[in-house]
Amino acid sequence: MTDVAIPKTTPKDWASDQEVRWCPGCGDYSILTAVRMLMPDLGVSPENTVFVSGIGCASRFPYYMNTYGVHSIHGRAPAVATGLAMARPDLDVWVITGDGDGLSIGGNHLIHALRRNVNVTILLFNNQIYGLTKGQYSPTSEVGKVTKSTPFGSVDYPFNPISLAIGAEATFVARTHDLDRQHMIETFRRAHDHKGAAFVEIYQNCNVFNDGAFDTITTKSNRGSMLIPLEHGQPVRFGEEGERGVVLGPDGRASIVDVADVGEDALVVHDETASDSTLAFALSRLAAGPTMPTPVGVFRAVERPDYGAEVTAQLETARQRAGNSGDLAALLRSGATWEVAGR
Amino acid sequence: MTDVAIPKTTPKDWASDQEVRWCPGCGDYSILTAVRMLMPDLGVSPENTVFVSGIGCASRFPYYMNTYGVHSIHGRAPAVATGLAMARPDLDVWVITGDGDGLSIGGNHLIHALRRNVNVTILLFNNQIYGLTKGQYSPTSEVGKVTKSTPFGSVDYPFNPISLAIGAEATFVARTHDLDRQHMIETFRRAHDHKGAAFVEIYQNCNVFNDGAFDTITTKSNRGSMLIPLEHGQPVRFGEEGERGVVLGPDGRASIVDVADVGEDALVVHDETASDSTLAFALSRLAAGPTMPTPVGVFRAVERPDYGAEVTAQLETARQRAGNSGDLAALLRSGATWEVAGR
Amino acid sequence: MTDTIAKRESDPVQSVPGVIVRFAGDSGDGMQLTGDRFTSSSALLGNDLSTLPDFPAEIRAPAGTVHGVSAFQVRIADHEISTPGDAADVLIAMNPAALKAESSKLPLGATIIVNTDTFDERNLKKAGYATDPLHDGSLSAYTVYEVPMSSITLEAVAGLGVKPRDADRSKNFFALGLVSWMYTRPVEPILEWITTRFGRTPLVAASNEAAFKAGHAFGETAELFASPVEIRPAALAPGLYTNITGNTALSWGLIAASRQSGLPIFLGSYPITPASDILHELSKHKEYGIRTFQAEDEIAGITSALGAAFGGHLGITTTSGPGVALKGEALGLAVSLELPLLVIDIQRGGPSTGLPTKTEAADLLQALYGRHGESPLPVLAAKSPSHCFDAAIEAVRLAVKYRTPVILLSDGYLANGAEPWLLPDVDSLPTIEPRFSTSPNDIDEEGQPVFHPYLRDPETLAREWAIPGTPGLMHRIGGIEKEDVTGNISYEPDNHERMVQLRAAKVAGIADDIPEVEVEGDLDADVLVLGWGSTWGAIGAAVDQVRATGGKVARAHLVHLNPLPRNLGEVLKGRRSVLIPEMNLGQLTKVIRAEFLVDAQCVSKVQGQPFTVGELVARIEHAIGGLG
Amino acid sequence: MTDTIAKRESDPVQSVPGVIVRFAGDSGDGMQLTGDRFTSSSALLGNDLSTLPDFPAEIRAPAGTVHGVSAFQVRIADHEISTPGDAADVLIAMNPAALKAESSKLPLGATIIVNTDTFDERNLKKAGYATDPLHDGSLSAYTVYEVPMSSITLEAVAGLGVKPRDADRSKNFFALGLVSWMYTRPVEPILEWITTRFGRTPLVAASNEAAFKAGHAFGETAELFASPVEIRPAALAPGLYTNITGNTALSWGLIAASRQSGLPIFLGSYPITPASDILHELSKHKEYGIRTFQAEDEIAGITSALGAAFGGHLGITTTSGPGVALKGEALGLAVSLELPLLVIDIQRGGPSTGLPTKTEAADLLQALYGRHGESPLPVLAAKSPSHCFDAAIEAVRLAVKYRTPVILLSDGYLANGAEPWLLPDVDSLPTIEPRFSTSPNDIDEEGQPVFHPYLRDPETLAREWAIPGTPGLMHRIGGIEKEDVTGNISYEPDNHERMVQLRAAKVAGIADDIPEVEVEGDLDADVLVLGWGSTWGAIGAAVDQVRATGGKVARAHLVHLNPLPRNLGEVLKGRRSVLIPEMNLGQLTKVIRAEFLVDAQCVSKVQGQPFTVGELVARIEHAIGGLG
Ligand SMILES: Cc1ncc(C[n+]2csc(CCOP(=O)(O)OP(=O)(O)O)c2C)c(N)n1
Ligand SMILES: Cc1ncc(C[n+]2csc(CCOP(=O)(O)OP(=O)(O)O)c2C)c(N)n1
Ligand code: SF4
Ligand code: SF4
Ligand SMILES: [Mg+2]
Ligand SMILES: [Mg+2]
Repeated sequence: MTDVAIPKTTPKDWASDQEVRWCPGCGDYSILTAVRMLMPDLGVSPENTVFVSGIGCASRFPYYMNTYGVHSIHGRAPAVATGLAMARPDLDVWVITGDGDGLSIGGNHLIHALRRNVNVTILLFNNQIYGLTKGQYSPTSEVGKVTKSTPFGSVDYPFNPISLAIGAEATFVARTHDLDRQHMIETFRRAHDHKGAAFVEIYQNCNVFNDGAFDTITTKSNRGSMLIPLEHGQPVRFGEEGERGVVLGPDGRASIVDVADVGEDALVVHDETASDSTLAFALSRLAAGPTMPTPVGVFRAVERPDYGAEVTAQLETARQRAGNSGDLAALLRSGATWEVAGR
Repeated sequence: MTDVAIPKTTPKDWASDQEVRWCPGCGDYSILTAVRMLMPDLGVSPENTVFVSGIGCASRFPYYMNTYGVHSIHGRAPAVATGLAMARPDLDVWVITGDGDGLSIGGNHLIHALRRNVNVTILLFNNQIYGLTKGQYSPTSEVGKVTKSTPFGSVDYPFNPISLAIGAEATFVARTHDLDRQHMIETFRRAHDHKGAAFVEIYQNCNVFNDGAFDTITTKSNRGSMLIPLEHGQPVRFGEEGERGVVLGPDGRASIVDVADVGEDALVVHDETASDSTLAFALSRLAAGPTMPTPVGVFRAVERPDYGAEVTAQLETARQRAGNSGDLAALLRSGATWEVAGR
Repeated sequence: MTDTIAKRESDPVQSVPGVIVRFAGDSGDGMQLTGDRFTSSSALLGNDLSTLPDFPAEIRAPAGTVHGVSAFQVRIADHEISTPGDAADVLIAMNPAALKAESSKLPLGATIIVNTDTFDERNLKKAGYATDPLHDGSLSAYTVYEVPMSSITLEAVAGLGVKPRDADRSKNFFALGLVSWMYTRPVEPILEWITTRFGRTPLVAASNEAAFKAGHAFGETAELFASPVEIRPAALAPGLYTNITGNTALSWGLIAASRQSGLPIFLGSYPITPASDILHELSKHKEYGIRTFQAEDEIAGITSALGAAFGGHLGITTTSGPGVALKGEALGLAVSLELPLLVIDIQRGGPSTGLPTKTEAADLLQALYGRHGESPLPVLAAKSPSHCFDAAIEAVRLAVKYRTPVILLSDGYLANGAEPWLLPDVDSLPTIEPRFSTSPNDIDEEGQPVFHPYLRDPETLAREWAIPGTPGLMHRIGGIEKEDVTGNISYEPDNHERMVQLRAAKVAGIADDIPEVEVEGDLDADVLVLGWGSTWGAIGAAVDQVRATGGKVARAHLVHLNPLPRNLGEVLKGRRSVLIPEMNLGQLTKVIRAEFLVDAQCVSKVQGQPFTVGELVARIEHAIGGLG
Repeated sequence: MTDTIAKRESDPVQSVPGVIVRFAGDSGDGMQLTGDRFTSSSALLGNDLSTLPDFPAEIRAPAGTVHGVSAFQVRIADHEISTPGDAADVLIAMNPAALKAESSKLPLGATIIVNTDTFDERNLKKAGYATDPLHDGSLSAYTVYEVPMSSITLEAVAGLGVKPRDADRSKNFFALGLVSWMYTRPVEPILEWITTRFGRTPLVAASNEAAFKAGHAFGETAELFASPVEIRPAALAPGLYTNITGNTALSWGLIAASRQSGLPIFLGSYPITPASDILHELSKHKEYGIRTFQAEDEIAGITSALGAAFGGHLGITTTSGPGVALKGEALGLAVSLELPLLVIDIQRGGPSTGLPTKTEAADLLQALYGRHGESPLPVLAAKSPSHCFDAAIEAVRLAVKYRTPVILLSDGYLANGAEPWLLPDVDSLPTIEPRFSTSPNDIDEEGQPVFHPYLRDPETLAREWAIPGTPGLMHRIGGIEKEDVTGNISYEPDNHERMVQLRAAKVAGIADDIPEVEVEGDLDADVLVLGWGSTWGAIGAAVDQVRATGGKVARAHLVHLNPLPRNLGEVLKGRRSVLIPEMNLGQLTKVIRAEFLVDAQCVSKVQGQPFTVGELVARIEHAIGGLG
């Protein structure tokens, strides 16, 4: 980012001229809207913004943004983005991925981007299904799920993307969902502003192949009792009246209690900046799936040097040490040389 | 495994006729010895045992065992073993991998094998270096490490293999090291006996490219003060006299204290069977690298259905439901059919 | 369900030899399902048939757009046919976009049935029409029937309690009813199918049934249409038939090969269009002892299958081009391990993500050469939907007998296309012998019995295959070069060369174990058309057509692409012209030219669409005229 | 350090035209280092030279075993040479295993120097000797010098305070000292080098120095050897020289290409033998603005490089065959994105893990065809260690100018082999213009200026390249088929065919931008030897030798393998025999046969070892005699 004043934009300025091709009713639309609405607020310009995606319904996202964009191949977006972000620390790089793209075929690139803390903002559209290939189960689908490839129910125990990201040394981890635009916008803003790799899991409804997967917790009427908003520095509590809360047991386990039973002081106070990632991890274990009270918001946001910046700094140091910015002729002469005289 | 009595074997019966080709002094030798010594005790036979590996110094291991073995390709051993263990639940399948093989190129297969809980015993030889390719840093090398590929020091933040495995829903997670044969044997035994995926990180010295990486904690003289033995049901304490211990803070964080200061009752009691994986995770965060007091032993050992068994059970159910074990002629007629009469 | 077709009791109707119908509408309009039903009821009538589904990569592309049009073409005939036809006789266009996308492909004089309810300004504009084609005279060369399908459907389902938006979803059944009436298709099987398929949502079932009946009744009463016509059963070889797509036939072929070999199937696969349906089909049939594993990626798909093969299972992986590109390294390992393994590539448009739902046949060179080092393996290609069954069995036979990975090529056109299939007698299928090793096969230096995994059958050069669990035969294999016979690691120069040559000779030797290629048509013609894969139907029809009009032409079709049949050089020799139609830029052509130094020329089409017969006829006649 | 060679002041010694020395010992014996030093000091003397390191895949294979032997062959000459020589004149065998592994390759009459201290029963047995070859007469055809290297070394370092085990480690310096004396190599540069290299461990430095001096002194005093001989400087073209391996030259070529194009290097790479040294070399030179990224795997290596290329950097990935097999899918994406990208494949023995440390050239067909769909790209191959520099620049030039991924092939022999290199004038290197787009390049339907990323240069067919950060040129690209010009998603049949053909035409058109292939030797000879890659040196020497004895033969060598030089067909036409030596089973041969319908024959060697001149001479003479 530069110091030059960025011209003011509106959400429309961030929309490309391409027709959006998702199924009518798909949760992807509302995520797109949230991102387009957020962009003018970020103080960045379309030409310095790049969306990189893999393959899947979610991964069509870049086509719909009036920015630079790469719709790459299945699972590889974090790696493509890593190269771009390292080469061009001046850019804002976003990764758009799905639960199949990012956690199945692309799981390795994802966890490595997180541990390295590459300066990218990763939005994982988790619809717990393979949309684009017409409905197979994914690494986040629940055990027993009947899909085209599991007619007798899946026997695969799913990943918890938040736990996985924390286990992979992520510095920023958050969760939001497609039915709450404002929450999405705030979460994406935080993710964007984080230096280093920011990972956001978005519960997203695929109304064709996995309709209603998150209804138990995300619909307006259920949210109050089923979503646990994480707020830094605040005791973790939820419920229509804030009547429930989260405590940590002597073994570190987080569990849900009635505040009336334990008193507010017994509740765990959320600290997204804790240097130790155990608290974030404990909170990620509260819900095994989107049918139980589920934390949303920022689990973890800590500072660690950003990869691209570190790499670039090494270049600078080397330039200063060498006192030249690469004299080719000197390089060629850097080994032992000898002269053959003319005859 | 069958009920037929397994003939008694000795370690020698488990050694193949191939000459071991590691560098003199390599930590791999002692691991090999530990495994060979353990095998006769396990009540298994060589013909029902398979070692599967990827590529790297560590991955040469299968050649030295008088069992079935596959020395596959770089990073893919967990996937090869998954297929084998699913197809042949009667076999004992071991995976041998390195920190590069298992966590760099093979990271995705590893975490998926763990979440699925495939019945394999995974030994990850962590020497924090790429041995076979002559000394580049690995995903477990510490920040700042100078290697052939990082002449100015690595800027990659490393994985903590234990945290990663726990974040990936592993049911059995343990750590041991190459200087303590008995500890290795006991840890491997536990891992082997676990139904499902068992993950063991072994600190292993590469005396050619990363000599002494673990000396601070693993040598005989340092062990007492630097290794934190985890024992199920016991308060976590260590030190020559057991004078130090581990407590969990109100935010779940594990930290080291003088027992004299807090009293034994304040120490956290290790529970490897806790259904919630937070405790295991908290313990895994104690040491960021093998230069600080480091827990060894079994972090986590919980029961969850084993993947191959589940898959096989679905086959059985389907057979019973179908009332046949696959009548091909019936299958061909299962759609709409019509007869064309002879003319 | 087995039906013997009884002559229908109805008024004698006029009979036509065949018709090509194309249903087109939004991706959400259910055109694939409609076409499929029409196909099935025609199958039950004993027609020969061939289908061509054609849809976009989006699940439900935006309604009303040209790029979102989904089409299904089916040809039914009272005689043997081998293609879905070059162009439709009848187009059902559910909206302006469908008309726009499809009408230019129609021959003059074709019939068009449009759903007029969708021809409003918004839809016309979305489809890119400046004026309404129904009124601007631009369709004057066609017979156009304007039917308000949506509104009649709405009326028909009124009273069932269906919401209007849901009711509109039944309009494809209206269309199906109408076309069923036009071609006197039986009503009952479709009604039965509706009941079964939508059993869990009775309202939907009722609504679809009502719409279907309304469409049928509309045909009969509207007096808009000429009398219905009949297409008599085709004089196919006697026996029991089913209508089958390539992917189903392939899946069943694998199940048959498993039965014939006694090796349980292990399928390691990662979903990808257009191969996913094989994973779906096989995962349904667990009672056949089939393990299906949806792997985390294509590499885990193939390596898990290889692990299972080491364990004595029939290791299979299914994918499309991008997946094969990822499997290259593991394929090399399989070549080195010399284990049976089947890789199935359902080709689609490339390069890269390309055209995921469109057909192409441009993975041949990748199949032959897409690995590092010298890593030869057999490559086969299926030639028709039902032939996928036989091709699967043959591929497994070679893999098992020669201990080698085999690549079997199919494509999107075969995968989704359907045709009637005369069910084979399962008892006459070939037996496949795994011949596992059960005891030591050699003597070591000290005279002790030992097992050497790389000892070979002198005839086939296949190595020994001992599986875990076999006492005394423990051994280790890997991707590093192995010593001949023992399989131990060896970096010895001469041994490496020997092993490279042994692996090559083993695969080359398979030529002795496969049928010679047959020449059909005018055996000694100057012009020979050499084909492979799914071009089989179109080439056959084109050759027939050329010969019917007096042209002299021969044709031969390859199923085995590596090694090539022994007699192929002989077959090509002395032709003035060898034409190779390929849905690529000339991949087999390269192989043939290199192998036989014959000036073969590629007839190339790379449009994501199969060849039409007309295109091939033109090129063949050109060649006969000495011009190509 | 620049040294102008002054005539050494010493007794006049006998001069010989050249010698081939081979150092052989355990992998832990430091043979590579010893050979390297001998080479360097010969380079400083102005000799022409060529090296052949030859070592096992294990880091330190068990001492005393034949498979653990590590060898380094160097040929030094007072005239121009192009190969390390077919067989050694002098073998230094540090132990029985080394003698066992190497002696059979020696020509009769060769000199063998053995370290007798290692010839004990245990070592003899380990090496597989039943009797001691030094005493059983089996070496009677050679001149054998028995030198107790270990014990003299021990004595020499006694008093320095080195532990006996560590002292023994210096014995390779003893050998180096001895051989340096035999061939009158200068002493000082080696001593200086020891000081620098082992500066941090003074004891080791002192011990090595003592051993080296002891070896030198032993030669002078032992009266065992004939007088030392001299090899005069070669009459090379005048200028400044350095001794360079292929991998270093390649790395420097990339740095040069970065300078010439103004594009900073981004290297995304995963370590693999024998390519890792390029990663190592480039990561040392950050002052040139080079970013090196050790990726988690090969796929991340190439895709990160592609991401950097999208960002306007020079995206490069380096690997060997197994890595290329993994990069196929991403290469297809690069073909589709039409972005510059360089993939460097340092080939090694395959298939699969194969022979990681041995050379081979069997990845050509993979480079040409190892992707799904029609995905053409330029392929080049370097021909000598120093030529890797030029080849890298040329590969980058094509990649940038034509917006295309390029594969550059080298191999283990070139990678690790060294030769003197006349340093080029950096100011005369070609300029490479990235020509980024900076403003709209087209007009949309409404007459507004727009940027169309797939608008092409009519001459090169290269597309526009606008990089992020450029205002107003925002655009999206991906692997789905794109509409011509706009780059928007398109499934349209004709557009797909057009794009397939445009991509093919763009690559094919590069033929107009590369030099014609040169024919050397007897231009009109019946027999032509066509080469590619690292066979260049051996073919040249063989052709010279055949011609020197009166045989008529022509040769041509390809650097550009796709597209092929325009005149190649002409060059091949009318030859009675076209021979293509390849370290594979005939991969270029296939391409040439298919392209030109010429009956070219492969001279194949797949042993993990380069061709010897003798092998090629025999085959050429055979062909000249009308027999091949
Ligand atoms: C290499 C490769 N393998 C497989 C596919 C097929 N494929 C496309 S998208 C997809 C999964 C999509 O699931 P997800 O990432 O969850 O995205 P969604 O469609 O649900 O948004 C698969 C398997 C492919 N395009 N490329
Ligand atoms: C596909 C592929 N990429 C790279 C390599 C080269 N390679 C072999 S082993 C290895 C890493 C070894 O490190 P690790 O797994 O830690 O094993 P170690 O040698 O340290 O035991 C690499 C990069 C390879 N053989 N195959
Ligand atoms: S298939 Fe599902 S995820 Fe994909 S566009 Fe349709 S509704 Fe959205
Ligand atoms: S390089 Fe290191 S890990 Fe490999 S064998 Fe040698 S000491 Fe062991
Ligand atoms: Mg999804
Ligand atoms: Mg390692």
